[in-house]
Amino acid sequence: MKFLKLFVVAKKAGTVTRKYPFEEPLITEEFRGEIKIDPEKCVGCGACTLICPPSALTMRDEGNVRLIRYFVGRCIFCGMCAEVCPTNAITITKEFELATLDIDDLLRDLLHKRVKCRICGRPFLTTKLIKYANKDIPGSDNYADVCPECRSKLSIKNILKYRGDLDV
Amino acid sequence: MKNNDVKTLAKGSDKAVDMVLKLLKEKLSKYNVRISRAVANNLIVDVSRRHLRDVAKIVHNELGAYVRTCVGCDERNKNGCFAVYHIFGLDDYGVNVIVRTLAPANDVKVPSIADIAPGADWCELEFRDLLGINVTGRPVYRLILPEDWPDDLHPLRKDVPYGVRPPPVKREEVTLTELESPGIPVGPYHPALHEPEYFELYVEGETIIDVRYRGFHIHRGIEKLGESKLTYKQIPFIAERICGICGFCHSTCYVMAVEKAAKIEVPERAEFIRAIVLEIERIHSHLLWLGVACHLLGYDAGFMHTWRIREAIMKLAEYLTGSRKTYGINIIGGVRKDINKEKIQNVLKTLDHIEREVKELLDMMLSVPEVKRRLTGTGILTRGEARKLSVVGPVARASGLNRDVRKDYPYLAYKYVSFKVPVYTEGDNLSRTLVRVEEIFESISIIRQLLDRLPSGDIKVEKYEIEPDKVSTASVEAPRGEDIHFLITGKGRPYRWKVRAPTYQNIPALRPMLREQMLADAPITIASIDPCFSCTDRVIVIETRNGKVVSVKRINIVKLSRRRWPQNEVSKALRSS
Amino acid sequence: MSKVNIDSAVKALRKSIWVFHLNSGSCNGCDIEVLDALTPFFDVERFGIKLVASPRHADVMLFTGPVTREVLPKVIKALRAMPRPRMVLAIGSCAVGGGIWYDSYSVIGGFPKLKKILMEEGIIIDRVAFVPGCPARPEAIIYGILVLLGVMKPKSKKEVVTIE
Amino acid sequence: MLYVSLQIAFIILTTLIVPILDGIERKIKAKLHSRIGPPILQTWYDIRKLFAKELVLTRTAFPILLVSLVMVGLCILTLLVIPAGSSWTFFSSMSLPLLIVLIASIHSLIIITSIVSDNLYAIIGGFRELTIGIINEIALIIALVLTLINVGLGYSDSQITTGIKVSYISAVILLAISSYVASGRIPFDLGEAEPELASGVLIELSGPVLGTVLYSIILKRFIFASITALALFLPFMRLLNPLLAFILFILLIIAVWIVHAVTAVLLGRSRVDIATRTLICVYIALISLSTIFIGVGL
Repeated sequence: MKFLKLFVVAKKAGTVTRKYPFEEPLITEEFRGEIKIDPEKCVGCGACTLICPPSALTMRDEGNVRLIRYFVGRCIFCGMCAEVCPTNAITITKEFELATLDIDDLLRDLLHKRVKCRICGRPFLTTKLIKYANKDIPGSDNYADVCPECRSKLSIKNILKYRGDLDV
Repeated sequence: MKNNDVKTLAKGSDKAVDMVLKLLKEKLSKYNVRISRAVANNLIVDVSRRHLRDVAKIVHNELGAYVRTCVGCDERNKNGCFAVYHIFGLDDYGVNVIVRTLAPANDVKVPSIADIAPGADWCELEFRDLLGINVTGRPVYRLILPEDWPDDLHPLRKDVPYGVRPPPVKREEVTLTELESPGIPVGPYHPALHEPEYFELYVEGETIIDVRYRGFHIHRGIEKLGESKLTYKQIPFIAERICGICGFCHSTCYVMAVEKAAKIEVPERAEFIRAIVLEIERIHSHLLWLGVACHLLGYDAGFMHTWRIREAIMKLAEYLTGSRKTYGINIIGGVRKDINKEKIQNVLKTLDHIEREVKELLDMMLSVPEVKRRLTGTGILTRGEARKLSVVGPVARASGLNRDVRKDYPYLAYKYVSFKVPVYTEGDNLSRTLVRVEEIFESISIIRQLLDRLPSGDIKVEKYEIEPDKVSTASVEAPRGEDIHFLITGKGRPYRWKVRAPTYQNIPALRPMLREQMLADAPITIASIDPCFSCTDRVIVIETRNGKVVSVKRINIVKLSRRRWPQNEVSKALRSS
Repeated sequence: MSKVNIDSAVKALRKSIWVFHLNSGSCNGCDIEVLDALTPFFDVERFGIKLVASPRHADVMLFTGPVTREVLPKVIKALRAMPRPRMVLAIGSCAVGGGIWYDSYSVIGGFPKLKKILMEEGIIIDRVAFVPGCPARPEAIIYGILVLLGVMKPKSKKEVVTIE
Repeated sequence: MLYVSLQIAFIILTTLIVPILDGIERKIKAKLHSRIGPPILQTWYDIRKLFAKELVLTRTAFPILLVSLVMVGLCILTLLVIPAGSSWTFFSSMSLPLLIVLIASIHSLIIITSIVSDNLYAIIGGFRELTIGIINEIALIIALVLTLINVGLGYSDSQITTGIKVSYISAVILLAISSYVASGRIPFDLGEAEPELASGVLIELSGPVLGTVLYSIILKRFIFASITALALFLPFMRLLNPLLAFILFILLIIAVWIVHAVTAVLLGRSRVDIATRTLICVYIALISLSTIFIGVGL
């Protein structure tokens, strides 16, 4: 007859239902929700896109624009991106009310301007990334607006010039 | 070797490995084998194809090793061969014996050992499907890949690029005729299974006479993904998503395998935190199972109340790790989140609360007449069958096999705590329930001990190097049993990564369990192994007929029912009354 | 069905929503959260939501998983068996965007890709709501259903920020 | 005239309140589960929605719709035979066989619904219902007869005896058990057993057809609650004013319904062989007890 204890169990517990959405959800302070990328701080280096396990963060270069795209729909909310971000531009929020009727609503795009190479005119890094690099490595301004390809050509040229092997 | 020596031996220690090495050398002296030590508690036995069966016989039957799994590997770019690794576990010593056989690329076949060690049945078919290594001396059929998958394309071969996706072929569906077809898709979608899996139960009246399992609906190609796209650091997160219930076991298992291979010294504090989270996961999983079992027995009050109590554990998990499920705190070299004093206090408080509530609830639940009657004596798995199939976890422990990875292959911080491994001998659904129930309380006590002894220090090491070509294994006692990851390191990512989830080893045991049972008990019996198909299927699926669980044609069933039932049932009932 | 018809049909459902749970190869994480939403702490039955055992009875399909190759024909069958208006709640990263395995060899890659295949098969899906989360927590699922039924306005909007 | 109008009121009231009673049952269940549960009118909303849904005409939907409509009709007829708390006027010696025939046909119709279907689950469910049904129907009929013998199988009001005897109590217990079983609740809802049969007999139905069948099932539950209530109420019925008796009778039915609802929450689902065995034991014991009691005149 112990099964009658259900009355006791139910009475002790009372009604536990959280009346979400009319009441607060059951989240703790540690919960990891959607990430927010601070456009002020983001330099467009793409470190987050390399660590992101499901490729929810992707990077694409098109013309003079670098697109950092965060697709919430594929995000696994692991927060690794926030850990690797060199400028701490990524913060983990507690947002979980992300449901939409249109899948495009789940895209968060950051469009970075890319710097054109002084020599060949092809766009390469983002403006902000170059600024960020200059801040950390003084004296790199000289080559800052030269793309890696031209830069290596340039340095070879300079070395040769220095050694006097080449008439320029 | 005397039994006493074995008992006092520290399992998995260097001494134990040396003892096994000596033992193997002695036993295998007639055969041309090379025995070498690999990392940690692993021994590699290189054997030619000719002697594979003899060696397997000795290791499995004479030394009493359990089949842990077998792995195929495409090593053509290393030595021009395909390799097959049969992993045996000597529970008494805590040592793995990895039997390696090579099959040259122009003659890709190995002899089967499934008749010697039935536990190897599936994994042989698995490497046949995924790597195209033929197995001789046994019936073969496609197990893992979809039916429309081309015959000559083996996705885990290294020359098959990651992105390959042959277009789905419109299958000639073997539909039943208008009269026979129910017209409604039921199984693989069936309320008793929360995942798409397919059991064909052949029934006579209401008694099951045979079972056919068609699984691997959830094959997502995780191993290929790990070997060709992701990096070492990203894999813990995908490993966690092998299974949404026991995911942390998988990620722990993976990081442990890498750490062993790379000889990374993980800080003790991290080992404690991992063990704590593993036990929290076990409590949540067992409570979840208990609830589902109640639901399957039609006792919804039990379901609701166990899940109500479980909610506190879910909250606790989120509080400690940041996510309710798929915690995401495991990384190679340690963990990402620390536990502070305040958290310890809260955990202890929640545990006290849960312990009290679960006790009260179980008292009530197991006294419900229908629950008790339908659990007792149903779905029996004898000790002999259990040993033969090398079953793991609560299923093994309910059938009288004292197997627990936490004791047999000590890992993480389990060596610092004392706990009991519940073992029952009846092998029925009730024993499997009781094993899990007792484990809930053991886990609570383990967490308390671990929190009490939590050492201070770092929680991760950042600097490490992973050398390629190291063979390593790691195993974790998941809520459902032994989870084992096999790893060969490569450059930047694993060269071969194989996951063997506990359910993989337990599903074949369903056949003896379901036979001669009532149809009504099939759901609870299937559930009693706590199947986790997404674990099992990491790689796979098959099935021709559209889902129907009971695949006896309508006409037959009506006939059968008329002949055998209800008259039969009624007369039986009358007789017994 | 025209748009107006769907809207009114959806409105009629607001007080009684029967759901069928369709797992297309998910890891179980979302599935246990779906079950969790039924249990005392969240208790979706207070909205009149009931889990049914047959797609024939269903008003809303709770769709989880990235659609593996093997389940594809079965998923199509289950969706076909559902009476109109067919409403789908795609739950979790896998169902919304294909998850980690979105481009693996045995995965179709989430509901949006499945929808295209369904169109070819002539199966019309009247309305879909996407619920991100890995796994989506029970509250997120409740929120998703309310969005699907038009009770709540979705908060998420596409964001495009241009940085100089 | 009063009796006729009361009987009509009874039928109208019943058809309207059964969805609400089901809603109350769900609310009670939820409370015992420690949750809020659906609104009281939920079953009403469900049925209303089902009638608004698309009618998917499978091959068997039409016959099932017909059968379920007949079933609702039969249920209403049965309600006509149950005296609404007033007198034996409608419950003459002819009423008893009529009641038995009606109950039996309601059950066989449910079984027909499932056997007409192509679905295996529905067929297995149907056979389960049949097994339980055969045993239970016999017990139910014997219980009805025994109860009436105890209260004095009467042709008119005057023949109803009022004293309570031991044999009466055991007969009422038998009737209470068999009508609970007949109401198709856990542990005896084997035909719809969700875990193995995916709603069994109901699996193939949808929209308005499902709505009708669900409605007839709750009507059936009401009928069996009222049979138990009737057996409890018969000895006192004559003593009361018809209107008061009517109200008390309705309240008693609701009380029986609530007892049924609570019992269902406390138990788990049985299995067809266990259920038949248990029921046969219990029934044989109770029937022989009642017969002995009547024999010795207790």
